[in-house]
Amino acid sequence: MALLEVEDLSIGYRTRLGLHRAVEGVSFSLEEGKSLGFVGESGCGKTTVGMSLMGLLPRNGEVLRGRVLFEGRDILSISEEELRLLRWKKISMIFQAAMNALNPVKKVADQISEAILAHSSSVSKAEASRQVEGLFQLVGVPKERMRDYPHQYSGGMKQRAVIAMALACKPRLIIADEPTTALDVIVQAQILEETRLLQEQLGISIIFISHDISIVADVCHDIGIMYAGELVEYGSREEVFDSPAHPYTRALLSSFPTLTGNREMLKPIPGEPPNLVDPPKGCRFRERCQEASHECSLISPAWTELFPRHKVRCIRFERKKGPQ
Amino acid sequence: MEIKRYLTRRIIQILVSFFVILTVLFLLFRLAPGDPVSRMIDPSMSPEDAEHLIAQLGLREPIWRQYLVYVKNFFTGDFGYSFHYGRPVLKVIWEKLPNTLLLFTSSIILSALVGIFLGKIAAWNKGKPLDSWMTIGALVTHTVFLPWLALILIWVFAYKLGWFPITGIISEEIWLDPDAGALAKALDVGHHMVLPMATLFCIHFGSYLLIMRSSMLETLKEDYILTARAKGLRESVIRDRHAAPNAALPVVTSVGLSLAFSINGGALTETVFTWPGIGRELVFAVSQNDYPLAQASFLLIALVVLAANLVVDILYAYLDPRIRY
Amino acid sequence: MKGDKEIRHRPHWFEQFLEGWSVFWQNPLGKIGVTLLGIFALMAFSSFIPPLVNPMYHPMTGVDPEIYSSVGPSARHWLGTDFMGRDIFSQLLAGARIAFMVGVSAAFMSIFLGTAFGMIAGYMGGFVDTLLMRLADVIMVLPTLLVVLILASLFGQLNIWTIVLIIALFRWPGVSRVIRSQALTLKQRPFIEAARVAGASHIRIIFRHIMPNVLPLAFLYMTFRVTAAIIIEAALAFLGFGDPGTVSWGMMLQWVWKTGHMFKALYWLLPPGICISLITLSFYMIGRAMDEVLDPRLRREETAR
Amino acid sequence: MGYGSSRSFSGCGFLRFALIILVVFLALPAMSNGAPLLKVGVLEEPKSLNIWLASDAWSSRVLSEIYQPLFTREPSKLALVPWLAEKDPVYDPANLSYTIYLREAKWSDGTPFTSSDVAFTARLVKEFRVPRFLSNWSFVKEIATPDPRTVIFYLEEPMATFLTRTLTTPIVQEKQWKPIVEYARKKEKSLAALLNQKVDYPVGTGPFRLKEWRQGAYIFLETNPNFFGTGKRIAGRDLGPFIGGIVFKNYGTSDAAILDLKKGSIDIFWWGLQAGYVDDLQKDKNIRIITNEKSGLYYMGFNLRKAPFNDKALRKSVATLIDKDFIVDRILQGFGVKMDTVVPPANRLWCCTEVEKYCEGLNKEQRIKKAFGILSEAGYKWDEPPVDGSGKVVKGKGIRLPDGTPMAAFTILTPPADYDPQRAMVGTMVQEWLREIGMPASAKPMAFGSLTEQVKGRRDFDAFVLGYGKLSLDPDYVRNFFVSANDKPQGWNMSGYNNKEFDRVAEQSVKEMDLEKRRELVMQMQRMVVDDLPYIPLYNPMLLEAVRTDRFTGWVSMVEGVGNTWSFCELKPR
Repeated sequence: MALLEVEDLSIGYRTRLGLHRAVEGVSFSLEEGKSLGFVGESGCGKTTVGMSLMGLLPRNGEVLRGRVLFEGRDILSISEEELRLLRWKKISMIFQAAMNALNPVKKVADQISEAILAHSSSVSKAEASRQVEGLFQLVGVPKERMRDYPHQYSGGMKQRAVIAMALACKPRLIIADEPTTALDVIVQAQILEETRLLQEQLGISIIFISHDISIVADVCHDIGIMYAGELVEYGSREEVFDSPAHPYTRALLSSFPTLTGNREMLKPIPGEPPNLVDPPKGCRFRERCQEASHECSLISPAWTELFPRHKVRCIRFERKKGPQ
Repeated sequence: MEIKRYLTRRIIQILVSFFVILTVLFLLFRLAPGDPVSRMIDPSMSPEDAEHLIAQLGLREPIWRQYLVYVKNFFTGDFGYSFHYGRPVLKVIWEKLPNTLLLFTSSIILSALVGIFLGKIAAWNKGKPLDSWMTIGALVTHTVFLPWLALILIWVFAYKLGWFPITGIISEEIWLDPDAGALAKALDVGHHMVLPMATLFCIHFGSYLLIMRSSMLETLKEDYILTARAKGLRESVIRDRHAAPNAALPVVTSVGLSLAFSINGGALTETVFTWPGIGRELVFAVSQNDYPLAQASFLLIALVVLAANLVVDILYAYLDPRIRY
Repeated sequence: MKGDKEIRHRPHWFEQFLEGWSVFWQNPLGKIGVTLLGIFALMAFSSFIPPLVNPMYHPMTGVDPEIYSSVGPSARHWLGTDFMGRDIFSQLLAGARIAFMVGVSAAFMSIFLGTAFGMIAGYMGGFVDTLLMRLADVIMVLPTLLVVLILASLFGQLNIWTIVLIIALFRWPGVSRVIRSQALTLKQRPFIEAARVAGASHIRIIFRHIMPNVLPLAFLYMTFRVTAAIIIEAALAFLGFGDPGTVSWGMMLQWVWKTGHMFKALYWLLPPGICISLITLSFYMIGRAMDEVLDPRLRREETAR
Repeated sequence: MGYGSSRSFSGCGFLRFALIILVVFLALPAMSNGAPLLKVGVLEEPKSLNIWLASDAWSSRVLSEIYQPLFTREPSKLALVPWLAEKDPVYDPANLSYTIYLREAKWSDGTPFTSSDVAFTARLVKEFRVPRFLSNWSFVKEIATPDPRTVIFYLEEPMATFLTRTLTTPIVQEKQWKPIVEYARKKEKSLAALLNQKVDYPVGTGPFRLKEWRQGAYIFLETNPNFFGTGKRIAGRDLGPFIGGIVFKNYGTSDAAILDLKKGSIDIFWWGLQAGYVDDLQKDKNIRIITNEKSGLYYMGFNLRKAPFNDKALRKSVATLIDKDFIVDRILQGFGVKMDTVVPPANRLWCCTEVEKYCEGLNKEQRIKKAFGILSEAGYKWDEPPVDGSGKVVKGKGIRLPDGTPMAAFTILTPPADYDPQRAMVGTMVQEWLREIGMPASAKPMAFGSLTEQVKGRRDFDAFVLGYGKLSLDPDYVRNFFVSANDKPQGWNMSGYNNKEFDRVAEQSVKEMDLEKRRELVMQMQRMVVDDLPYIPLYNPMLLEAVRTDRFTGWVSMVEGVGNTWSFCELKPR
């Protein structure tokens, strides 16, 4: 059985203007020790999905539909206290904008040992401190810096500290939300590499959230492309990266430089994502899609399985396959 | 090294500010109409005697010489003699200073603590009735007219219920009683302090609550709060250990900034409750035209505010590790 | 759809105002504040009526020919009379007028000074900036009430306009700091650069380009200054240093306190205090509600991350 | 105290705290040593116990129980009686000398009181020119002390005030003051050095001596075991003191003091009550309200040196327009008397009753008509006269002086409301009355110091309302206030009154040693003043005091109130 199974997850935010449907009918599953990447522009709902997996939706957020099965338990229906115990112990998180993820008035080591102490009452403070030391070693931060405050760290060190923190309770799943966005390219590459190695060493499952498809492609086994709250393409790294099917995926691929790729090819995607309070009927990408036809505005595209581990939601593929 | 340089700069700034206040005050006091001696003479005193007294008090020398003497005296700690007490001004103030500090600091600290605590609770329960009631309550206590509040407290707790004395700092019954111990005397002072302190407390805790509440709301939006929650920490731990310490920092600054405002309130409270402190002494000296006393109390108050601002800066640096000047 | 078009024809500032007003009015604080303020304004306007009804209702000089001491509320005197037989209700109405006068004019002056100094300091920078801001620092640490008190005693009894002026002179630094930082950021904006390149004079840039952008903020600060001015005037009058020719609420409190009526004449002790407290509360509430209109950060609380 | 009662307050820690303190209070042991203490509520604490500096009411109150004069006034007839002196002074007109025999008395430190103390006091005042005291001693040429119990004063000229004023000033101890005097003499500013000397424990001859002064709270005077009067009968009164001492407790506000008086925490509030308190206090059977007349003068003064008030007719019309009944009934709430001359009616010996009463018995319309008559006769004109053709009173407008120029706006200076609400209010009301006839008057309260500077120092003013609450019983001030020699900066003739005839009579009065003859001269002076009106006498407030009667009996009423040395010496615990 998969470690994590998400079925038909829909999430909305209540706002002044109405219900903002941030995530619509997202389903996926993740095996133990595997990694999955979600890619999309900001506001596409990928972070919301990540947050919902930990039960950390903002106050005005609400799960409208769907199930999230973690180790076979639906974490959407368990109590707040059970959820709290589950967090970090089983599922931890590497946050976007690591500089803000650390409390500025607490020492870094304390913030990590705090997580350890919160989840195992048997661990003494000294023991927790030793564990933190080990974690620092693991992520490559000099242990002399343990007693420092976050603002004394460089960006890369902070990111490493955040990773160390995510590993503190030896979780089974880590959700990494834009872990490297704010870092310069060199450090970014280092961190990604280290993350990948750690994941392999420790056998942890990772959900990787990024707006940069090349990063995800470097690290993940599977990739999901999200647009305007919906998953539009889903498949193994090789499939999605090497033979993208959805027009949006292709646009994404051409709008980002790869770490090694050349920059001349870059093309921004024209237009803006639709308003999700009142989402348009039919395909949500159609207004920005160069290949859109009249039909796209009438029918919401359904999943089309291109290969056993590659599916897409685009009417063009439905048409190709549909009438067979 | 950095902090040393910062401190030196701040202290120089404070000295300059202080010198400006010193000079302006001198000019105001000398240029104003009114005669310090006129209230010390009765109908039978001859004009020659009056003139003699004026000369004796040094009020007939050229103004620039008076100024030089004034500055020199100030830096040698000589504020002159109070016309009315006939004693060095510094001694008069020195006797009143502890009373003011006792009332003022204890009420500021208490109201800051309570304000921070309640502001935290209010922000945590944002949108619930508890929050609304706390916000409205804080607004009301913050804007209530202080002297009037003092009178109402007197009316209710001293007049109707008779629980507290309305005036002064001690009761002579206790202090004249040879059997009364230190505890009884301390309790007596505490008993007298309740109403004035309650007045100052009411005025201040509201603003601290409001500042803490909005600061806390800002803080709760920070990523590290999400981190803390994701870490599976208990809500109370998130609130008290992660959000509150960060949110309380602006309150510390506001205590410093609002000090001038608080001192106005302190003077009013001391006057209404006859608390023998500097604020009341200043009001009194001003109405008696006791120049040296009024001048020195005002300077002292200005100095205290300036120094307190410095203390707040240092405290802030101590509390917030990000700030290293 | 038709309506949409009409709205588009409205000038930009008006639309902005409408939007601001709707946010303001949604805020319960703003609603309560405006309502309270409306009541006080009504009181201030109707303060002219009682003396017309009967000279004995003149707040300062009118006395009831049959009453020689303070008596409680009656049909003839809705809130009773003071120790000389003057009507407390008409004094209360007159007090509302004084409070508005003092509050609004002192606030206006201090905002004017603060905005002017703030813009000049922020725009000019350098020596002017340092000088003005140091001056602001010095003034800021002085407790205004005590300063006015000292001036009141030195220069004899102050009349109400002198008090207003002194309050204004000592309350501008807070505003000027905020305006200055605003002006500093505006200075970097392209349109200011453009104006400067186009050869606009400093005065023109300050008044045409910077001022319109800092005015809303200045207006917000004005509401807080109004409360400060009202409180200082009332406290001054309470301590006996107010303008004796005017009937202000602080003065009424002083009378009830000094003439020994505070324990027996609750009908006289309560109204002025409640009025001072409520009028400051209403301005404060309006200020907070306006803060929300002007500071979109506070509005974002409820929208998605 | 049970759990139940504290639980009823639960949820409010503040109240619980209060309750705990109350409980502790009830458990405190009651006072238990000797005769009970008299507790006196005062408004402020003394500024200083240095008698040469202390000019405020509160210091005088405390010091008057410590330092004693040679002669004092007895309460019933206000006659001078020997106090530290043993018998009446012996006057020798030949060499202008007074011989005084001293009582056998001791200072509170046990050392004997001698004639050299008296001589020392007089010489100190003269040498240092001590303000307030100098005028009493300046005419004393020489002092001889033939023996420790005899003092002879040689005067430079006959002086009526020697008996009434000089001999009633307090005497200080040579032993205590000699070192201070020697120190001060060496200083450049010797007077300042003397005045600024802190006196922690004043040594006196009075019935009480200082035991403890806790700044900001109370002053405790204990009974002086060396008091010369104890057990004696002076002026027909048996003196104690029979109480253990006096505690002066300062309250700051009348409210607080009155509340404590009602609770029984003090036995007397030694300060005039506001009329507002009277009704409430009268309901308490243990509290007695005592009304006494004051030796005071509250008046409106004019600047006679310049227009418009250099005109007697205008001053008379103002006197006519002022409604003294309104002032006494409303502003003073009935607790005061109208004054028609500059000597208060309470001072029966010196008060002249046969003077013109300008506004007596007139209503508002009559007053305006009468004033209109006076002014019209003197040549004043109006654009719109206050009395129209049909004899109806209307609002006057555009008053013009006899020379045809419009009357310039003038101000009536008054003390501020915090200093004396009544005088400030009188100024406002006078302004209104004068405006009715068209005079451009405006009342302007100003800080007391600025006011006296303007009136006495720069002498640049139109009119003012001032008052004296504590005039001496000797009427020499009538001379001081109006004699033309005192019309100079800081001089006491603030109006600039200049009348040769008055000057002559006044100088005669001060040298006249025969009481009846002097009295006639003083009456003559008063009539002149009331006719010329440099001052319009307005009112003399009554002194209202409240005492508790449940702990002590024997309060002695006197012109300056019930709080006096006689009371404190005669009070007996119940």
